[in-house]
Amino acid sequence: MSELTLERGLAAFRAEVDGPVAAFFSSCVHCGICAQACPFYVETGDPKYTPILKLEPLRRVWENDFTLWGRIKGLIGLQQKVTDQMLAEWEELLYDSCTMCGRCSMVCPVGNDLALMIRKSREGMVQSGHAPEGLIAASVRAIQTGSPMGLQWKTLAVQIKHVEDSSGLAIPVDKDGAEYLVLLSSMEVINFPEYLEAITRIFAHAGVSWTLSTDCFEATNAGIQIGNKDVAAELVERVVAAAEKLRVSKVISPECGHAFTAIRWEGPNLIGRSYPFKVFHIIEVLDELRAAGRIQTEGMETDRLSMHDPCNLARKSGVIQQQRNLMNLVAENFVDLKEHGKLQWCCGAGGGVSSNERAEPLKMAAFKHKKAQIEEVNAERMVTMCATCRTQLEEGLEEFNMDIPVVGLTEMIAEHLVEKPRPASPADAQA
Amino acid sequence: MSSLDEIPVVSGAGAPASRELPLNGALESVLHEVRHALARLVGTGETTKIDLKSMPFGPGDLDRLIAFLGKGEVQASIEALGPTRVQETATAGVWLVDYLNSEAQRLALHLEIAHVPEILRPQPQDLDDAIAALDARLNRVGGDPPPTS
Amino acid sequence: MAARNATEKTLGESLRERGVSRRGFLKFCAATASMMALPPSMTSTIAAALEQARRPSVIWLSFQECTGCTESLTRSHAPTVEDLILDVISLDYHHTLQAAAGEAAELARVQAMKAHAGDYLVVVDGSLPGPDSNPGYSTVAGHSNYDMLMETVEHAAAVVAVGSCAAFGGLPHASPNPTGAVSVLDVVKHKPVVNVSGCPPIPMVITGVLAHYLIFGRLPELDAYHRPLAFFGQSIHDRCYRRPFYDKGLFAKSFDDEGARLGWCLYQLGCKGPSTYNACATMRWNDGTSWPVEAGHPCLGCAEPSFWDAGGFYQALSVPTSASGMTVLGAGAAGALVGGAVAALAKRRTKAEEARRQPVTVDELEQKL
Amino acid sequence: MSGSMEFLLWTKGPMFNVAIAIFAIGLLVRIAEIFVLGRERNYAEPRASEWLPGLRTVFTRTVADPGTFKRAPFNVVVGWVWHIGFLIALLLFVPHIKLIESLTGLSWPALPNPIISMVTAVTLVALIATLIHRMTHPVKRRISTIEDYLVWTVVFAVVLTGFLAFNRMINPYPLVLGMHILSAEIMLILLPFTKLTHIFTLFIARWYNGAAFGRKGVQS
Repeated sequence: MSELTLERGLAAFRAEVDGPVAAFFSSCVHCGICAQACPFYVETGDPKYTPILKLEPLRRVWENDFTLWGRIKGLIGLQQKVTDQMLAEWEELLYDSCTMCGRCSMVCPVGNDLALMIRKSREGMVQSGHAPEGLIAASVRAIQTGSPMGLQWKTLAVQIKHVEDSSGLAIPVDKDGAEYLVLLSSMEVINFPEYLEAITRIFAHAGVSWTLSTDCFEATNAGIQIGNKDVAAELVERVVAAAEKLRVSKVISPECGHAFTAIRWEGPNLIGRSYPFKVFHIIEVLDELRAAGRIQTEGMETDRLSMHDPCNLARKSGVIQQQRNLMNLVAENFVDLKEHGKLQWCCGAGGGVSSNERAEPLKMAAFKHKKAQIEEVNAERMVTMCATCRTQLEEGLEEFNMDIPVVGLTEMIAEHLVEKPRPASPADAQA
Repeated sequence: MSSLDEIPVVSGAGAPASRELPLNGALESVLHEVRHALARLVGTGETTKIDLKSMPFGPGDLDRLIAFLGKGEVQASIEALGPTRVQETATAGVWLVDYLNSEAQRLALHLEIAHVPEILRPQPQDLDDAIAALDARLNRVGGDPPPTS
Repeated sequence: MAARNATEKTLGESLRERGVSRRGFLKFCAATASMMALPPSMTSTIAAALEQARRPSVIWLSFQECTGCTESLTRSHAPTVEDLILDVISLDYHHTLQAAAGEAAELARVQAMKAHAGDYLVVVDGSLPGPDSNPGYSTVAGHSNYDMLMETVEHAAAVVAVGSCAAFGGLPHASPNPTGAVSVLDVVKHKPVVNVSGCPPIPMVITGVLAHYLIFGRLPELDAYHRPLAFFGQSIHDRCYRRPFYDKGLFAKSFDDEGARLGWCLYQLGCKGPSTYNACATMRWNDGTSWPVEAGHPCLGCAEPSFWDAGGFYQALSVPTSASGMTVLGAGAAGALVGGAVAALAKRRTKAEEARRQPVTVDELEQKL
Repeated sequence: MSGSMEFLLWTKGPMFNVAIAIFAIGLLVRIAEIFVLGRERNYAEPRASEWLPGLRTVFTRTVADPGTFKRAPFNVVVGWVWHIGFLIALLLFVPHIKLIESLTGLSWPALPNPIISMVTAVTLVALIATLIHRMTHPVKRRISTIEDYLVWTVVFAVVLTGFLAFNRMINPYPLVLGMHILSAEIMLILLPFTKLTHIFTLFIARWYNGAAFGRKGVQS
């Protein structure tokens, strides 16, 4: 029976070395500024969480195998080898203390994209058998059941029924030729069912043609988080197959950060071809509808609101202005965190950290930076657009006994929709 | 040679010397040295000689220095191993002593800060010789030499 | 001591014999101090020493040279203080200047060596073919330069190497040095050697060294290159009257530009003054008339070793002596090839590995749970 | 005979050729390594082109964002000071310009020498500060390798000998000038094999960074 070995790991590390990686490692001067961008270092003060240090295994593979200098060193026995023991030690650094938020990539003076290299390093970690149990379990469940949390369609079907009952609107399922295929995340389905109702009402309000797919409703991608192309590609293939089957022209990724980068940026490369459809985050879609005048709202939130940009959405996908446009539509006392947008701070839970039970203390430590940011602007409520971030904010604020509720932006928009006379429906009749 | 002399030599740094011209670093340091030497002369009677040939002067610097120092009341000339010209400068106690060979080429050029330049004073041995020579001449003329003590 | 002959008389005596008065002697001492770059306050010390100094015997050997050094010393067209010094030394052998010729000349050398064994000075101008090279490149009276030098210095008190050829090998030593030329110091190890470098050396420096020996009975203090510190202690640059322009960053960029007319620093025109140690800036040439930098020409660095091979005379001091842009281009191209090959090799290996890549399976993952 | 002048001529002649050849070979090795590896084709639909954002990042990354500046002011300011000082002394000092001109034919105006001397003094102080920072700051101490200290020593030696040579603080001058040229040559030789490579590769790294973010619609 085949197993994950150091040799497979090293081969995977090697496969990830490309021009940018070579340029990045050639340029690092050990200035240590990346540490100042990392919530794990900033909040623990432990220098081992310095981002560039987390990349030491990949750096060694690059130097040993891809540079003339490394080869010369090899001839005289000066190479620093990557060992199984080293990788075991680095597991904590590459998984527990990194959310791949990419903030270090934004501040590195020589321009090193460290987050990209963490993502690449994880390929080698998985192949050498050094991934955290929590992420392995999530990946196995995702492949086997279609959802990292083991959620089945039948659970979602119950949810759909609830929403249809409470909103009086029909939720289209497997509607061939719809404009949008809507994806969900298991976490939303379980923790934030309001989301499904909110988009149902907004799309009905704006007259959007959309559908869910019984073949694939899950947008999240455990393969991206654990860092394995095989798992990730399999999960992307399922989305692409569902979208192609229903012949939709657009796919909407839900309020989940990594799901969006997975399907939007990594997906085409994982399956090795372009999509016959476009991919949007729900916030992009909502802002387009707003800009087109297809969303009519009434009333404003009056409390002091602030917003948390999910890393995957803002810094790593360029969706920054859209959520602010939407906030201004419904909130009159909105104040941004001091550092936001492309330079926002991670909540501490992304990149698989939240699926990695062992990392719980570090996750909470990293959150302290977000907490400080929130306190700095005296927010009364936080708005965000990622289920993982939202869960982390809620848990973290509770941990520190702060009475600051967290809401999803899509729901908030839905609450301010102007009521329109709707076509008669079974739900109406019941009301 | 006369044809060479007819070629006009233009030197930017060596513009016409005059008191009003700003002094450069080399000249200024010489003048400060002179100032301190004068103070020493007044205080302790110590005399000082400054060798102007060993100064890293630029073109025209020497002329400018001499012009700056000006001319005093005393001029003297010594004929020994060629001429030596002594000129008191406008600053009392500061003498310009120009040692020339028989072809009027300069052997050395000193600024001497002293009451009287050394070369003007008779040498002690010459004074001894002078007494002896005078005695000899008086003897030849006749009569006893006067008592020496 | 043998009977008093010419060299046994003190200098004071011989000067007075020539009718020099005490004031004249004082003047002579002042001039000597100036020439030796000593402060004027040393005049009385010099006077006292000169009163007692004896005329030394000097043997002057000329090897691979151009006679420029001798010209420098003797071509002043009027008697100067240097002449006075030369007059009081006993120049017993100098084949350019002496009246004797042929065997008589060589005999004079041998006699002087015998008569003043242990006391005479040897002055050398010109380099000589080294002991390992063909002696035929330069001979005097059938003797190789090397043999003659070694024989003559055997009983000498000291050796004065005059000019850059004798001091450092000079022009004959310049690449590719066909005669295997060496300097005096290269072969004379057991006698004190003073180098008076320069091409030619400043005449006053030559006589200054002789005067020093005459006055103090010993050789002057020397630098690492055996040059008298009194004359070679400071660089041209440090004593240059154009130095303020260097400090301000004002440079002549060509020989006829505004900077050249205003007398700005000649660094960019190749002046080697910063690395050249000599007394030109203060002693000047042609009886103190001027010196190269004052005349508007950069210092060639003629008083330094290997000055012929130290790069172009008109190239700035910082310019490497031989590298060119083509070296860089060639090396760069070679590097690109090597680096490209290594990376391409690694890449190909990786691609091959990827082709054999085992996908991660659920089973494999589950083993780790 | 082996003295300071021979030493100077050796550094200006044969040693310079060796250094410049190793430098050119080594550097091109490094750059070839990067470009031969290249990048995989990217199938994801871009939001923007890569070239312009890449070029922008090449320049903008020179300045730290305000937050980073606030969190690591010493790192940023001292790093800036010595880099700028080094570049001014390297590129705007007359003898250096003449050297570059002799190799490439390119030349440009220089700064007055006293300014260069002052800038060099400031650079030396800043370099000492970076060393102290490296040895005392927990992060820098943790990530520093022997190479970091070696490179610091070489860079410091270049600037220090340059300062001593310019101010003629060691005699004889050919000795100190030779030491300066030799340390610069050691730096050239080490450059392709150490982090000094960043002098050239940082532009490639920044471009890749800016391009990767830029195609996703973020100006990094």
